[in-house]
Amino acid sequence: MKGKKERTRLESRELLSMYRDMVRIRDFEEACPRLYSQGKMGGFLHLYSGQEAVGVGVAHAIHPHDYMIAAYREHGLILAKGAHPNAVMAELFGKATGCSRGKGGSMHMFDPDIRFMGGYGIVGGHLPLAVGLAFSITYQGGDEVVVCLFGDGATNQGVFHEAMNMAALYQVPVVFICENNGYGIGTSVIRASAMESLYKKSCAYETPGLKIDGMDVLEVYEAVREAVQRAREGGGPTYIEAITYRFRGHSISDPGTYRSEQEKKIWRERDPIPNFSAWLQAENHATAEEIASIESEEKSVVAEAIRFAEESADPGPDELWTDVYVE
Amino acid sequence: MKGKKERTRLESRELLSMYRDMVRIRDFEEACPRLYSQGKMGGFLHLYSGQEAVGVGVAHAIHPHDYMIAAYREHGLILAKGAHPNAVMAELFGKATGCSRGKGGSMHMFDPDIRFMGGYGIVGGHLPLAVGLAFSITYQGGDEVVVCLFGDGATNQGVFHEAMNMAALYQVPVVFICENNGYGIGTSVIRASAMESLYKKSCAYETPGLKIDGMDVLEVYEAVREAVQRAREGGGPTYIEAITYRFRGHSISDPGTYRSEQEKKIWRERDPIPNFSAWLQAENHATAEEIASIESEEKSVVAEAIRFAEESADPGPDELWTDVYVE
Amino acid sequence: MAEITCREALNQAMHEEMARDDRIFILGEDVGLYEGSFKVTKGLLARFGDRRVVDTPISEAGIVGLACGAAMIGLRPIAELMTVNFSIVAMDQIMNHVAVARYMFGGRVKVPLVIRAPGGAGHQLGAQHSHSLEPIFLHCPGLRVIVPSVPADAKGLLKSAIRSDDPIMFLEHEGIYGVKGEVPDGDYTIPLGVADIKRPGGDVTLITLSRMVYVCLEAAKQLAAAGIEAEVVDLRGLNPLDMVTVLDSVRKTRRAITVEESWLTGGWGGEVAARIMEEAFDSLDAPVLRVGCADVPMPYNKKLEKAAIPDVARVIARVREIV
Amino acid sequence: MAEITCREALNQAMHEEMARDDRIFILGEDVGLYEGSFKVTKGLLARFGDRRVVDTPISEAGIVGLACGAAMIGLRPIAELMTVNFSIVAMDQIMNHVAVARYMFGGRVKVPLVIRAPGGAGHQLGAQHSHSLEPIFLHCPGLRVIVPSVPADAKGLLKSAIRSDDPIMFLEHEGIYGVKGEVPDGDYTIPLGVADIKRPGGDVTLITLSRMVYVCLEAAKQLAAAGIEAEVVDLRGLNPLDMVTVLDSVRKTRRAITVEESWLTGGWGGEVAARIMEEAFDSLDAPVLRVGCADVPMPYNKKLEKAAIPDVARVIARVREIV
Ligand SMILES: Cc1ncc(C[n+]2csc(CCOP(=O)(O)OP(=O)(O)O)c2C)c(N)n1
Ligand SMILES: Cc1ncc(C[n+]2csc(CCOP(=O)(O)OP(=O)(O)O)c2C)c(N)n1
Ligand SMILES: [Mg+2]
Ligand SMILES: [Mg+2]
Repeated sequence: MKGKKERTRLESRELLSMYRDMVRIRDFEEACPRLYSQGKMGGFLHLYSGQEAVGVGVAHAIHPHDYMIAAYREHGLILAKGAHPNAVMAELFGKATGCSRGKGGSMHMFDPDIRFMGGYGIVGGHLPLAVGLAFSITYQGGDEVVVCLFGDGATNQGVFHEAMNMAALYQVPVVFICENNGYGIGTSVIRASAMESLYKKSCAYETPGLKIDGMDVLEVYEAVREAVQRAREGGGPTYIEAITYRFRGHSISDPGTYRSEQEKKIWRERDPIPNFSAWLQAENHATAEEIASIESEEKSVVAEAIRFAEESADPGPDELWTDVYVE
Repeated sequence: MKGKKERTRLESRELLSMYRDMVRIRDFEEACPRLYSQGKMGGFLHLYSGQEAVGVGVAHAIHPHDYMIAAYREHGLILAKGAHPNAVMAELFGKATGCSRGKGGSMHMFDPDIRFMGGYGIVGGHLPLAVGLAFSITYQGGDEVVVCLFGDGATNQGVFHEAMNMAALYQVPVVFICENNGYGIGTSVIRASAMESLYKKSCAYETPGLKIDGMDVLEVYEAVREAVQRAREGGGPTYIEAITYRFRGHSISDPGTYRSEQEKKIWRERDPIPNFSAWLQAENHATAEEIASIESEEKSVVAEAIRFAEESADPGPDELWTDVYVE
Repeated sequence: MAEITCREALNQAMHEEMARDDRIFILGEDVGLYEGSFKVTKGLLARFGDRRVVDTPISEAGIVGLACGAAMIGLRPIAELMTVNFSIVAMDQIMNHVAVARYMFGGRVKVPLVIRAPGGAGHQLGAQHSHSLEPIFLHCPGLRVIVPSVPADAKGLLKSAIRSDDPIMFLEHEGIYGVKGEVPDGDYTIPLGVADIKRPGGDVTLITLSRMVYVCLEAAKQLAAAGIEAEVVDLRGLNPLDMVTVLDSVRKTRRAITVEESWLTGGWGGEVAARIMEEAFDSLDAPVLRVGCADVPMPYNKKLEKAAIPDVARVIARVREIV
Repeated sequence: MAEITCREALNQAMHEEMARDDRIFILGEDVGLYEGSFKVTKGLLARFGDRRVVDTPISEAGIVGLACGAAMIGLRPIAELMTVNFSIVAMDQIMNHVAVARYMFGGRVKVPLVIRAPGGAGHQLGAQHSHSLEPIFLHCPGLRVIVPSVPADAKGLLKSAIRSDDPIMFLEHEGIYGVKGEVPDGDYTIPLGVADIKRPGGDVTLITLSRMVYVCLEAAKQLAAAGIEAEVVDLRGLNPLDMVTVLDSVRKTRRAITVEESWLTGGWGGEVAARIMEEAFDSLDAPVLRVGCADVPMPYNKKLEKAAIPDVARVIARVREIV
């Protein structure tokens, strides 16, 4: 966190709520590898550890009735948006109580009640959907905004271009947030994108683009709040690049040898959670005890989520055939 | 044409050759509607009338061994590149002597002998192929360059983005030339692209972009020559937007009512052919007689092409089954 | 009953449905100001304005994806793809987003979306513009596939499609927009997934859809002159697939031929033929035969194109093999 | 003969062919530095350098299009799509460019291109990552479709594919990369389009490919214990489609079942079943039956996924219906 001076007008309560969310996500994610290796979960498992400041900063900058849509690295995002950890963990277990009823899994979390409109596994594929959500809002005269999160790799897909153009053309209320964690699997940003500064890609759509520190929850919060406000007032889309890092491999099966120990160490030092904790205490937003009690409460939340998921039932065999069609 | 002062170091001979090509293309294109209505041709028919300065300027700025690849409005382009008008006309007639043996038609002209690598009908679809041609050149250590032409509408397709990025990433020798004729069928540029200045779209790829007057063959020639030279020397891609106008509807079946008479009139006054003719004479590159004799020679060329096409045979019935596979 | 063209029937369906329900909007390339490249959306912009009739860039993936997102939270989009050939550019949005969203999110969302797309061959449009992609969409669970042949069906089916809560590929044929037929007055719908016997007959069943219905009807006419009565079953779509009507007919005639404009190999005829065999093996007096497009990219040359596309003579020849 | 995995066999094929011919290069996401997300391209970058082993952005259409253009003027690219699911994003480049270029340009160009793509279900990857798209590519003239099941075939077929002048979809199955088998020493190729009888038998023909070969072999083993001898025909691809081997077998056994991992409806089984009926109707003692994936987007839950994918029990149950 930069400096010690007052950096935000947020109240301690809100700041601690942010901290709680970040801790929850980290604990949740760090519990997964063990459960995965026990065979409780299957498929891919793309963890969010390291990127918490982005998701939490975004989620706190929007209203509950705003929409969020994301790629497959979305456990942390749906949690930040307000999903119950039980439903997210149950989804990973493939249980009927999961937020996608056990049919989606790690990559396809969904919860319309909190307006989390899905995690998607085709890189870039959900960007046009985000434009459609925003289009629908304008059409229906609503004042909601859509935040759409995706990785650095997605910016090289054709649909990124089409979605950016259409959002700007129709001036719909969407904020595109690129979580630049430096890599698309084993390929670093500069080996995949001719333009290294990803935020500049919005230049082709007359859309404001900005780069922010994705390890600083307050910087994320402020930037997204401003963009969301502009969108809500009819000012059209914004494109934000949040510089961040994933502490783990691309997915559970990635040894991650393409990143040097040195690089990982530098980023570990920028871990958004202890840094925020230190700042909260230095700025007198919280005492060490308060921080500790949040941390211990969240440990229980995750433990409870695991218990819930364990005890929940699989979808019945008939579920194979339901939900293909409405009619 | 701007001013009267010496604008080029090209010799009269080359300039007249350009003029001849432009006249040929115009005559060729203007002969088509009648032949089409007589049922000699079928399918779509996208004419190039009005855009001749682009194709001819480009073709004269490159070497014979450089490659050209284009969309479906390519009769003028393959002619400019050096195809025999007989083969192009025969292709429109669907004859076995056509440059694509009667299997391609108006949208799919092809001639490897002159390194014209095809006309393609899926908007934007050929851009990645252009990158591949250029990639192959670099791979094989050649010094050829690829010029890739497409319309304004194509710049909104996802593959435009992917091709621009990959060309810049691999620094391959390709020059992208957007023929901005103001419309994609009935949709004007500003109704389809959030960025009105199409040449600026290259900003997202750290690729030089420039706008030129596509009604001025010398301006086209100079700009492309510079870009091609840079590409040939390993300097990577360039993106050029040539502002032009099609004098006819989108295709033979388009009444073109979405364009005002006033607008059409303004552009008619900018017709690249009479303007170039006047300039050639004013600058003493040609006498009125020389111009007239080029014009009459080209009339015969097109007449001969029609005769050739008429007299050529259809592909035999077995041709239905050939060319699907090599083996 | 008025006599109108397929084009008018489709146009009426959209006019009427859009007037009925404000959640319906149409988007696509040149659907507004230009009134559609086949003029199927005529008058819609003038009547409903540019909030509800939305011209788009040439961005098929963007169009389908936008429609999908809009459908997920309350709208009922009609996305027109200028031709079905361009659906291939948007295939990922169709197959991996539109078709699966409801299922992979555990039934917690619906995607009431109609993707309208004209297609088919016959106008010398060549290899990239002559597709009939019914078999591909048939192979994609989550999508409905509706394919009208006559004006009355076109109108009634499009209205049902628009009112359905499922994503629907509504595949029109460029070659029949101008065909006229009687259309019932007033508001009516035709249920999705019910085949229609366009001509009854007892000797052989011709199973078909889209423009090939006309080819089969003409073949049936000529066969009748030779004493063979062909029953022409217009599937009117492939999903839902009305095997009840097909099997009833085949059990009666004991002989069947599928006739499609898609490529023969991997076409929908194989699916239908296999199902007939599975369900009615003992009723068959002869193998189910198939007629389809030559397995080649469509050539431009007129004669070659004609040779590629199934015609009356080929249907009759196939019938002669088994009757 | 050495015993190696399918992964190693494919890897060897590329090593050997790239060493033989400088025109061959490989491109795709993470094929170089990362050595492939399934490690099939292991060692290629180290050996051949980044001129010939090219990491790309996540731009499938760009990858396939680049490969197509490069193939048109002298190179022989191998494009790896990280999984076949992403071929859908590049479908227009595959169907409307790669497949048709030669034909629509009158045979004046060739596109010697291999598109390698792992696919298949079984690892709880859900609706967007579990495709078997063989039926779609089968339906696209201009493409070859090659699908190996065992290491020896994988190596020999990939070598033939690389040497072919036609564009080839080379579809691997993620579930069999680790399966071991004997592979001939030295350079050898297996002709494209020749099916292989993986187990002889006289009572029923199981027609299959890819991972389902293993399912059929196990079913055949269990059936043998019950006195039923199943012949397992591994098609090893769908285009060219070796109907000679299939029909020979069916004329012998008089009963056949197709077993595929693709969705049943519109799958390749329908094509093969229909052809058997057309060519060998009188040899059939029972309808050709089909086994395929449940017609649903693939669910994540392990039990549901298992229920969706064909398994030994389902194959045996189908056999029991007709033998
Ligand atoms: C269209 C497509 N191509 C390839 C993949 C395989 N894939 C999954 S994640 C990934 C990397 C994405 O990187 P990025 O967008 O930076 O997101 P991150 O994983 O870093 O969060 C790739 C290539 C895919 N899922 N979809
Ligand atoms: C992918 C795709 N979408 C739509 C079309 C239909 N279409 C053909 S030409 C055209 C307009 C293209 O405009 P532009 O790129 O400006 O080229 P111009 O015709 O003006 O030369 C459209 C929409 C197509 N051929 N391909
Ligand atoms: Mg990344
Ligand atoms: Mg244009």
